[in-house]
Amino acid sequence: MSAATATATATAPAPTAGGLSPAARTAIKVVVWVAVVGVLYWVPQYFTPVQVGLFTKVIALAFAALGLNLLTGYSGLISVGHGAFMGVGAYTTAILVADHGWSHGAALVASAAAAFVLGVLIGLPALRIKGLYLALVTLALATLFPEVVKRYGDVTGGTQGLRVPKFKAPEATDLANDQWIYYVAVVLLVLSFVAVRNLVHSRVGRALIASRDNETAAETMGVHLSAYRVVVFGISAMLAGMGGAVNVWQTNFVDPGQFGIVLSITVLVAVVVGGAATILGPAVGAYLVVWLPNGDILPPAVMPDLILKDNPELIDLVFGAALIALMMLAPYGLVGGIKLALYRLKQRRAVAAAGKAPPGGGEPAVSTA
Amino acid sequence: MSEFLQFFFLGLGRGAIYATLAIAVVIIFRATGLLNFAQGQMAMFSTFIVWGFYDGFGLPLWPSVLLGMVVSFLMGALIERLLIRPVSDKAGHNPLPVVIVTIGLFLGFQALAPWLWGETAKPFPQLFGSGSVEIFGASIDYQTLGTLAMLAAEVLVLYLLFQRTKVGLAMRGVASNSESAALVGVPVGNMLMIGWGLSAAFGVLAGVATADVGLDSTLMLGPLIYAFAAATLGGFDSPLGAVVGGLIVGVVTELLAHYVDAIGNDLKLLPAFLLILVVLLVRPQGLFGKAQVTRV
Amino acid sequence: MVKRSRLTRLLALGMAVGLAATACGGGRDDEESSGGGASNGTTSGGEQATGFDIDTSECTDYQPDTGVTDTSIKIGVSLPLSGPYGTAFAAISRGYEYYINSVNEAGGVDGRQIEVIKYDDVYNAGTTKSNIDKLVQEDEVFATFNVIGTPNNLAFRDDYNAVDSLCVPNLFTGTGSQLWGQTEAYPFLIGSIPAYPTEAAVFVDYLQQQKPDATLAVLKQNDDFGEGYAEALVTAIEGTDIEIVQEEVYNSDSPDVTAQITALAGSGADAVFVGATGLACPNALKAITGAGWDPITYISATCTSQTILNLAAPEDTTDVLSTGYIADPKAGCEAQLEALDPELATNMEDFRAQVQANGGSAEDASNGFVAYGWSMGQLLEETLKSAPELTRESVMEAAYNLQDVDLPLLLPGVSANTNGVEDPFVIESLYIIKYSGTCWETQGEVVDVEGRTKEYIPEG
Amino acid sequence: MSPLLDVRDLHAGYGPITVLRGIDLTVEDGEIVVVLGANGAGKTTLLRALSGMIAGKGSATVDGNSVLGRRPDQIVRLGVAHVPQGRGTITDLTVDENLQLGAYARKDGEIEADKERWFELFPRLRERRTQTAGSMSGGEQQMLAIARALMARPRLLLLDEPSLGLAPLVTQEVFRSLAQVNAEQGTAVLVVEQNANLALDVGNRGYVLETGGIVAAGSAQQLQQDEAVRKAYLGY
Repeated sequence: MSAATATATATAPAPTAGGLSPAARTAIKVVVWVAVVGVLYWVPQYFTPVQVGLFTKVIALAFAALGLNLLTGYSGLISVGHGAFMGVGAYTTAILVADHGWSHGAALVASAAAAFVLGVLIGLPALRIKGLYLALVTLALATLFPEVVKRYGDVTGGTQGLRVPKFKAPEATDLANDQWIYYVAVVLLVLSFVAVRNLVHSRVGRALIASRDNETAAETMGVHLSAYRVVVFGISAMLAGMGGAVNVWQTNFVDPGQFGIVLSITVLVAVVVGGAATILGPAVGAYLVVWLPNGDILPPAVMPDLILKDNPELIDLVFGAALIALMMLAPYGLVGGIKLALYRLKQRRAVAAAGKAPPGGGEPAVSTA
Repeated sequence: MSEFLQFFFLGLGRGAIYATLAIAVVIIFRATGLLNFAQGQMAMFSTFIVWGFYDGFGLPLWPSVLLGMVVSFLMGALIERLLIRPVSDKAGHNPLPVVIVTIGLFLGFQALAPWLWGETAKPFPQLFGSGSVEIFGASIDYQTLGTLAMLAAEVLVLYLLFQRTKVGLAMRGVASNSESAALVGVPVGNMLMIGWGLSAAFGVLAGVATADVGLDSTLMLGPLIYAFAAATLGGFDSPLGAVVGGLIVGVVTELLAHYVDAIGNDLKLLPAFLLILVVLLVRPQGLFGKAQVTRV
Repeated sequence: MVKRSRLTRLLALGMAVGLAATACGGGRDDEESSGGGASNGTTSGGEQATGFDIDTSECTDYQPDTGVTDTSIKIGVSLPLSGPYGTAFAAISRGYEYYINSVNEAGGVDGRQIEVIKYDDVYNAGTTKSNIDKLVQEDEVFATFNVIGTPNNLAFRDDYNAVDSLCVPNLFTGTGSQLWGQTEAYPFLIGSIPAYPTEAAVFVDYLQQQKPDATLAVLKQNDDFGEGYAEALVTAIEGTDIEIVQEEVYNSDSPDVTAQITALAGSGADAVFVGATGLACPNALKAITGAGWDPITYISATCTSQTILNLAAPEDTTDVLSTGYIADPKAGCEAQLEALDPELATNMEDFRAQVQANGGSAEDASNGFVAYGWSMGQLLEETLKSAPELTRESVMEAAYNLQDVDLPLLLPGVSANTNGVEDPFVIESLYIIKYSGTCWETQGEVVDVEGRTKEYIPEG
Repeated sequence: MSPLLDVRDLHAGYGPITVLRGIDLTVEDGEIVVVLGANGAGKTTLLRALSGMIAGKGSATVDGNSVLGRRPDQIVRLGVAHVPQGRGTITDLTVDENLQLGAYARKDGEIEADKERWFELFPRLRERRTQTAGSMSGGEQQMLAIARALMARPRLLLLDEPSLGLAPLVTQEVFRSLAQVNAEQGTAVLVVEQNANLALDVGNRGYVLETGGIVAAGSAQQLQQDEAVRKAYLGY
């Protein structure tokens, strides 16, 4: 209802940060960006190769989560099948590199393209139906994908999988393989983040957000909107496909078991945990989803360890309960929750500052006669 | 001919199972407009509850099933009240948080069942006994015939409930327009609880009809997608549609698996997937449903 | 840093990829021509290994004794502990943990405690790879052990087990793929259970005795395991009058295989080979009865667990055949063991008592998975003990030079024997076993195909 | 005698946004009261707060029972029926079922008789008895919404912009029917309207709502004659 609309507006990227001069705001932005880039640069210098490998897994998942967020967060279309798009990307890279001698770079482009095409096909029903129903198509796709891989074992390696040559660091870079892969992946990811951010803030993005929040808006936009949605579905799948390729760089091995329904759920969970419809949410979510089960460095997973020590099979119960709890306490995810808290704080300050004047948003104030 | 008929009957048997689960999917959809991704795992869990009465307390099979339905009704109602509603109230018209909750339920039940009842599969009895009848040289087993009869009874009961009782009318009212229903005095929350409860209770029938393959936590992982395909074909809000959809999905997938090598038994899921895709693309309201799916 | 030979590397990769891509694995082993068909690995009696010598010169950054101290040996495990496949496999790890517990309490291996570090991989090969990375590089385990699943082992063997890898032992994998015989390329990996082709060959052998011109129907799971059986059967019937008349496939998450069995029954074959796992096994048996079909029925060794057979009625399971190499710990079947070999019955009693003494339940003490895990623990202990020194190279040489290692729960006449490239397969003696409806009974004598498994591996 | 509906210092809004800032208002038994106001003045918010669809602060009682903090279905049982803006008929149900559902909170046996009564008042509904509400015209749906609300036998009917989207002739018919119901049944009516003329014609008293507060109140005649009100809401 209206309350929900209000909060949804709040979680959309806030155009202004409260109470600061434009110059100060720019300064803060610059500092934040420098810090982010610095941390991303520093990671493979500091961490061990195994840990850098896990960070690369985070990046692979973050690609898919970024793509899914474009779909689910901003367009209101739910996909439970992004694991399959990752799989298509992964297998495209694996087959081209392992069996056809392609370079990893060229294969990445092919992976993105293949996932895009499949995404458009799967997204076609989005022309006519509401978001929830797409979940069905994508769920079925996620379940079907490993079976198709198994069936065409001549090409895919079947259940025995396919070993893929390493993505080697060029000699000139003087980097170890794990560092090289990490840096390539992280640069691509940052570029993709910027691209998605621009897309969301474009006319198309605004149309999608409006249609998510308001059915009337959706109806008035009609045909254009449907076309946008299908294309966005394709882009979303494409990002997942790139994530799949990055995943191959890290594991050097594909098999159908890696791309089952569990992966799809993991991507969805990453989006929601981080915060749907926030720019940084998917990355945060991907980080948590990868690191929590490996929680021996930040953040320490003390709780699950206590419960799960004797009953490791209960991890899904803990995980499921945590998801439900998160939806109850912070349905907009961690990043979304923080943004919402900041927004409320700002509003409270604005109300306090302006006395009884109505705060922005909500029903427009009518001047007295 | 008799071979064709034989596989047609086998398809009916599979389809009957899909239909029982599809009915549970449809009940929640009717009551709340929601797709419950944990539907299969809830049915699995409920079947373990039936197993508890049957094996643990040594009760006869059918009373165990009925008790299982009662317990599952309460379980479904409580899930709605305690886990779904707090989230859906906050989420407004955004379905994502509730979808995530159902995924959480999926994972939770999957882990809980083997923890409570042990990791080994249980030998669950055939609900309608073993044996079969010959028809034109093909055999159809009691389990299939019994499940079909049970489905007919389910559809009749649901028809009477929704069309002939005050609660049913109120549930339909809430499903169509919960705000207006509240404004004429319908306690909307109670109706949602009843919807989840009913769905969980009918899910028991899906579980016990399937469980003669051996009861473990994977019981409904296979049927769930087919059940969704059945519900899609039937139109999401019609129990009769779910049954017809389930039977069509069952028969079509089995016949294709047997007669078309390109599909085969390992890619049975392919026709189900294509069915969902095509139905949503061409006729989103399915065979029996109302057009509400199409609101973009 | 060691500069790796590019050529060898490419060869190894090409091999792995080629094998995987043809999806029939095995085959075209370069060393096949070296024969070994006639040779029997149990000849030499000396303690010093002569047959197999691992060359570590191509290893990357070879660390001979990481994970070994004067008081401990670290062993790493990755296996499914959660998720739909997790619970059954967890029993295997309980089995070797009970055993290792008892070893440690008795003072360990030459005064060293065996420390097992175990991670859950949910049966996901990508996760297995990450787990092994972590185990080797961060936990610094000496060796990995009994990793479950064929793709799961394939995911990391090039990085850790190949001649030009980090050269970390991967001992006694928990899968029966014939790929675990490529000793030259992967000297740091060794399997454990009889390879699927061995099993298939022993069955065909038996069938030939019973009905030389039998027609055979095959049900297989749609993965490397089912495919492995199917292809091995084709190889095994070559030169016989047995004919495969029909083959049906099923998907592991749809255990209702009535349709497939109905189709197979339609062929009217004399015998049926059920290459299945989990719930598909009892359902296949039920469907065979239901179809009014009465073939000679063989179920793969993966189906022989009592908890699985209990799901079908006695009339479905009676007289069903399989192969066995390890005693079934099912309570109530002691008489069969006693009749076969009184010592085995005593060993079984001992096993039960020790499992329970080490924290296992009565259920665990009669669980076949636990018994297998327990035996793997013993095999690990034997291997570590028999290695002249605790280096990775030496332990692998020991693993590839097992001489009649008689684990207490193995059936009479079955023992662990290996001999490097000649004979890389650990257990190659099997009994045909028949189910009475309640217990497994061995049929005839042990079929010893020691050193011959490679013959049954189909050509790529 | 205390008024049927007694609202004092009512505040309400959506989330962090407050719309109503201290409303005082009464409706006596059997009265028709009109609330005038522009778009966004808070009219709909007022009705939604009274029927329990949003939370409110302050006090609002029906027959001495507070409605604040109660759920909509509980408030219906206090004798309040709300016809929401945009009619809010249950489009998937038939006319007959809509009316049947309207009597949900009742336990007596006169439901069929009541249906007959409203079919008398709105004969077109009888013709379309078995049609789904969604298939009817806007005017018919408005009649159905009112009839359905009346099926609850309310003592107070809350009407939100009944004229919205209706042709003038239909609007007239709707208001005539309202007056008739009021006269025959003694049902009190609180109607919020932008189209004030017709409403004030049938109303006894009225309030003017601006930016969340009452700025004027009086009898229907007084308001119709007030220059400011006339300019702002009556358009002459």
